[in-house]
Amino acid sequence: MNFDFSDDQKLLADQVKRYLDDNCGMDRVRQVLTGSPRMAQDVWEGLARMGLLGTAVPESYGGAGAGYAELCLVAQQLGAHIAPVPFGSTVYLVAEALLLWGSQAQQEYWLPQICAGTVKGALATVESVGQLTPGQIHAEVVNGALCGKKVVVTDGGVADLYLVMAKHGDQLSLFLVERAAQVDVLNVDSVDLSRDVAQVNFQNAPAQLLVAQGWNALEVLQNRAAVLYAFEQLGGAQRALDMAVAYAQERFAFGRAIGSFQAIKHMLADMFVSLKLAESNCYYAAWALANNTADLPLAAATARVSATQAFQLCAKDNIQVHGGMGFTWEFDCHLYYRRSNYLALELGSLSEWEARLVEALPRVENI
Amino acid sequence: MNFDFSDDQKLLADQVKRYLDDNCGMDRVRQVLTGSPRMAQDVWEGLARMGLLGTAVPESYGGAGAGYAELCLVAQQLGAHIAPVPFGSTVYLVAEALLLWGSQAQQEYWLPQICAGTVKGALATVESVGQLTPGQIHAEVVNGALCGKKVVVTDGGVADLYLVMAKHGDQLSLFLVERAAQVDVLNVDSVDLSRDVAQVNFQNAPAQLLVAQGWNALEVLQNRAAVLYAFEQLGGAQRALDMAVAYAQERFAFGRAIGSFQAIKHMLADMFVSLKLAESNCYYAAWALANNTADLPLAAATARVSATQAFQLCAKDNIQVHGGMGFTWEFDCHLYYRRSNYLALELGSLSEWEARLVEALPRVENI
Amino acid sequence: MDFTDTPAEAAFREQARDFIAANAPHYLAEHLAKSGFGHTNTGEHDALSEAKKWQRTKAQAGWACLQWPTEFGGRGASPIENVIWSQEEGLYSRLTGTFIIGQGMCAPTLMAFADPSHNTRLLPKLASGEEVWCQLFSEPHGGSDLAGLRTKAEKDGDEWLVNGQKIWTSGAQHSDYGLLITRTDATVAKHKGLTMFFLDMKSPGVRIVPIKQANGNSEFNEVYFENVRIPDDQRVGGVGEGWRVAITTLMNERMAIGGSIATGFPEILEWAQSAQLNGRPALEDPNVKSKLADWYVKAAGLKNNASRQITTLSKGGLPGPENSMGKLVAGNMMQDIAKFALDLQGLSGVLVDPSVAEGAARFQAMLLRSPAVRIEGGTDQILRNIIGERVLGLPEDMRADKGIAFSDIPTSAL
Amino acid sequence: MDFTDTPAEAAFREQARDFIAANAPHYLAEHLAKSGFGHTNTGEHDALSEAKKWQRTKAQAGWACLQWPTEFGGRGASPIENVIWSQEEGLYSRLTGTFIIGQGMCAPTLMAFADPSHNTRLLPKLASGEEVWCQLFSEPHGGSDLAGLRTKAEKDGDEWLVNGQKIWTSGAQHSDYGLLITRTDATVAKHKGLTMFFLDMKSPGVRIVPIKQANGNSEFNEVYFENVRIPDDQRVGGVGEGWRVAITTLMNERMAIGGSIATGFPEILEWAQSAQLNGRPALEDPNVKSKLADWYVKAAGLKNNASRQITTLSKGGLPGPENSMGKLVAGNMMQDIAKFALDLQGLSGVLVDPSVAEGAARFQAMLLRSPAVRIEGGTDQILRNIIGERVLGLPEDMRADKGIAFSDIPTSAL
Repeated sequence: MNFDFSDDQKLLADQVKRYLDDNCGMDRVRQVLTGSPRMAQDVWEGLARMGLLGTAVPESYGGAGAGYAELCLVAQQLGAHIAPVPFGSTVYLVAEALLLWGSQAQQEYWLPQICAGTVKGALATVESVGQLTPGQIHAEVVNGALCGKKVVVTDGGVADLYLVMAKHGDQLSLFLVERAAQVDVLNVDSVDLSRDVAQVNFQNAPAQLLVAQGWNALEVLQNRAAVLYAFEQLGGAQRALDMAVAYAQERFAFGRAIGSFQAIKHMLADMFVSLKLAESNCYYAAWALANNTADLPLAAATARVSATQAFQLCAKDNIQVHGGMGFTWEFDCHLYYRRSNYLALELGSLSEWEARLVEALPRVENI
Repeated sequence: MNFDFSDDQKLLADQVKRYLDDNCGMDRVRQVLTGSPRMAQDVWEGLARMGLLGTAVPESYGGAGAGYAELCLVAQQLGAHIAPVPFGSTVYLVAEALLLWGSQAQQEYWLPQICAGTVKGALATVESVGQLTPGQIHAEVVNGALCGKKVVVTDGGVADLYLVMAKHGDQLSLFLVERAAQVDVLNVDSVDLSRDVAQVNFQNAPAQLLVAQGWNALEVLQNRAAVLYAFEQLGGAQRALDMAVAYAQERFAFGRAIGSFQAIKHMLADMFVSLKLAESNCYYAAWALANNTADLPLAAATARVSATQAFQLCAKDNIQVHGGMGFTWEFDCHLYYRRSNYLALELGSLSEWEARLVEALPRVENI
Repeated sequence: MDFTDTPAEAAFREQARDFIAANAPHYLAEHLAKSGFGHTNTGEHDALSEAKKWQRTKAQAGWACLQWPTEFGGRGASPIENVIWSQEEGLYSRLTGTFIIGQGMCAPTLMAFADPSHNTRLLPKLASGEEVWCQLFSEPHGGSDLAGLRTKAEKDGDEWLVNGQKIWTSGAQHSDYGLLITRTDATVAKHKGLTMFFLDMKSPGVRIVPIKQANGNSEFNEVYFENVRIPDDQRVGGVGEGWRVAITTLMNERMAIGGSIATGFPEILEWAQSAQLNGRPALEDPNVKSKLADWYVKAAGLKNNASRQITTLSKGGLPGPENSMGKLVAGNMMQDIAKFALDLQGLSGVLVDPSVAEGAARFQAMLLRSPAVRIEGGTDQILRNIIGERVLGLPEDMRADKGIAFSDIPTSAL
Repeated sequence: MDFTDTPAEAAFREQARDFIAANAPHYLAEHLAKSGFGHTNTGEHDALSEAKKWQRTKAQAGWACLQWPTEFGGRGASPIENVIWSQEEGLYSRLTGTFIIGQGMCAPTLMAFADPSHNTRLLPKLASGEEVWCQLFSEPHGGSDLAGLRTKAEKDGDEWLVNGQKIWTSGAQHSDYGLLITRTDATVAKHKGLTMFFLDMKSPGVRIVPIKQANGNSEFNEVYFENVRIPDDQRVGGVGEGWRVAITTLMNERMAIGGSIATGFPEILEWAQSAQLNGRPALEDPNVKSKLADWYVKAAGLKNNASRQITTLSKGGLPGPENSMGKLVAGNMMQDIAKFALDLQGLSGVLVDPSVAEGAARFQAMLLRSPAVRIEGGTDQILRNIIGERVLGLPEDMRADKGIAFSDIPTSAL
């Protein structure tokens, strides 16, 4: 038994951290807050050069052939830096889907391009307001052509390859759709301005079937991606807590550091507790993901729920600790607050994941 | 418009307070904590002598002929003193039911005895665990004889007259049942040791019909009683807060009064806020009750929900402020904690009242 | 206890209703109804000039600042009459935001402390909306420690020379006057060296810079003072009495925002009454029920508490520090409501563009604006201190800034 | 990262499992399974003698205090082996409550500070359960301010004369020895005048009085000292070093209770998996789901965090102050769980007699016992202070008791 990452894995995390510290600081993030598309192409290319886009992709497809524990640590650093790149969409979702269900031809065609950073991906499922349900999907593929409008596609404005949920005969399936003339993309603003979001309208776009049992496949994919996004949330939460602690130490009011007041100190303690619980749940989930254990659905939902709670709490109360300055555009607090609220909805909302968690709970005798 | 009690009403409250301070202090309450029945007969008789049992009963039936606003203030004082008397069961429930639905004969026979303190009442509805539903009731009256077992009857061990929910033909009705040989009473311990609780088994007990549409009647009765119990909760919450504030002022640790630490101070501030919101909601509900307004169901549920929240919070954190001493039998904190948890379930649980509140909410245009 | 009108109150209500029916800008009604949190919607019409117009209309007929004496442009009405007016004004009261600081906070301070000759000149124009006021209290180095302010005023003959910076000044850009607190003596204890003035916002040396907020909007400003001259007769209260004057302003601030503070409840109720969740009406979901009930009892508690305050006022009492609880409750509630609403919207909840987002993105606007509610005008932490110390009588925290000259108070760990 | 056993670990687990299968008191299993919070159920058997018997059985075969050196009666095992043992001991570990304070808190302190000759004599009997220890730290005037203790020890030749009172002493009535902290000098600063001893609980002048708790039980005692004599060689650490010694004990206390602390989660899950709500399985209710999920992630987080601590320990690290969070999370959670369970039981939830109440009144027992969890061994407030200051490195609060003699520290407002 060993409940920690290895020294090699920590070394990788440190390399990623140093790269992002140097190339994706808050100044770089702020450059993408307005305009479209909202991403840092240079950072993306840097990540590709470091081989990070293919962290968990086999070497035969141009990947690094490392594992999911490593990918979790990369995610944590991206989250800490709120890196404005389509990493999750491309790596956790599209590359993962290809690895899980792609034909050999599909894998050989797409994965090397993804690892090289020349193809970006996006998942397109949502068509209306509310929890995603099978009945919500009206997009349909007939004779290899997709018609339908997806109203919120994360990284939809920068994607070259869409992973689309659509009706196909009498079931829902997942399709691969290349960006083309039949794909109409309209960027929209979201709560997280460091993230590219688009409405994507498919009008007879050529679509390749990836997996027929699309709804079940989506759940499998979401369980895996939830762990990786949870590490992004963890990284963001830690950074928000660090910012708040630093400010509480240096800001004086009433002749004392504000962190010496219990009201502030105890708020920070509660943020720490929330983060630490999430972190430990994420560690377990990283192992479950890397080893594809039978309890991955529960481990993933647990990591997801607690990481969402932790990031939302830390980002929100980081503003509170900063007081008025925390509510200025100039301070970085809002960037984390915005990201925390985007990630909370990214793969389905907290209440959906709570329900998934409870469904995955074993009988009490086995806990 | 005038959102306060009148001076006369406040005078009455003050008289009740002084009587209870003198005759129903914590020493008196503690005398009833063990043994059975759990009530202070002397206090009961004192309340009768002061005419308080008939506060809202017309003078023609031996009451004081005052109103419900007055009765609310009496309830608040009883709650503050956690008086061990069957006041709510007798006055808010049985006397009210007689006033609402009793035949003239029933009213003339019972109400004077209730006002005089010679007849105590109890409501008997619950037969199993969980929310009370029509399907839960198996007790049945056939040919004027009641059979069935009620498993939690507040003040059931001291009652002379039971108000019983039972099947009657194809509907549920409320019946009056006198204590008699066919009524088997077994005292049981509850979380609130200052309160008499019993299981009551009716075996062919003579039952008089009070109201045929029993389920609807019970809801009406509960809405009215909820306001009165909310005032008891308010009184208890205020006393718990007062105890905590006094202790925080006088107890020193680390060379300072503990109330000077923000951790304690802010906990007390949150208790105050909860109490103040409840108090204002109760004031409105008192008026709605006294005037039988159309929005009484909403006003009652609002008072009930917020008073339950306030008493549970204040009683719980009163222990926390007292630290270890708050968890001793010797200190009075637990008496309020126990009462707060009993009252939270007395007329149905918080979640039931939350649901009732939401059902009573008007369309948003009318708020 | 009586939550209904007396005959005199009913008559007054009738009068108010008639005036509004005859004079209110009904063409704005549908826009005003769509106002979001922190935003008054007047459609294609200019918000400021519409606000001034409605205020002037009211003032001319004696329906502005009802409780003020008539010589100051008011009506000499009772607190209850004022409430009745507010109830009747309804939607149109959303136009009055521009005037709240001047009428609700500055004016009571002037009435209590300023020279009567100023008051007869200034207050009627404040009542009629002709002139707008702002409040220049907060500073970058102050924050919750309001009395830690550093803007300096030095006596120079019959004038004072002001240098320094204020922050979070709402409406500075369209204000005619400002109520300004300064430090006139840094060698005495923190609260003792302060002095209050009012100044013409067009004075030379006043520079106004809008602050871009975390939510992208700009409701507030920084205001810089460089050798700004203020005549001594614009002093409000004595030299060194500024803190006592400021307390009056702040008490009135809590009163002005106390009862009518936005909570987000009507919005989430409307949503719940119309939305579907898992294929059934959202209102049937036990989780939704539980949260709605909890939020409703808080919103109702604040409303009912405000009613009780009015009775206290009409009996000659003063607004107590317990009004601090309004914002404490509402700020947290609004943040929770916004988060819950987004949760129920799923991934679509991320959209903030009113033209494509559900409900014109009002919950998203709340999400991004509500963190400031827990900070502006006193943080949650400061409000709990006030309740703990001034309502419950608990001893104050140990103070590092007590009994020493302002200039000796530590300002950093170094 | 690997949450499964290595081959060596698997072999160790097999060994432990075999021992337990062959030697554990299986006749107690069904009773132990029904143990409630704060109560070990051994049916008709005497709990203390059964506990001692199982402990002796384990000690004889080298399965007691696994991480201790063999000369002290342990096995010299690794932290991970210790975890494996605990997992396998399962239900029967509920018998070991009596020994936790002695083995988990007193023993590490003795190993670090006491005379080796004492240790070789005392520790094996502690390991085997032959002798029981208690911890005499808390005092009525101390509370959260543990170092504010007043029990006085005065040197008298080769002995110390002890007078004073301790409180909240768990197990004093069946303890053979106690670890006692005293004040030996009131003229120096609070933390400097303390000295630690161990004493024979049968010494003349020791009087033990059980405390009746708010829930009606008596788990704790007051212990009075009247001219109790302790030989100087029973001093643990130097004169005036008592605070440093106590810190060691307290760190081990948090470690001992950290990972395995009761949360109430298994109980509420079991309830939810079997109960009906509004005519449908309770698990289908969105409100129940939301609460269960929230509680589960906390319980799982504590468990996973404890696992990480074990890895830290097995790499030679020390238990950090972040273990303070275990009780902070669990205490509040248990209180919430109890309240929610009662809510769902309706009026029947008030019953506390196990013979008539739902689920043998276990949630009612939690309701009445859980307030103490948020207090005992460090209040929520103290734990947040520890996390804030010792984990996050925030500056300490201003102190009224710093740099002055203990006897000069204010103890009341007068």
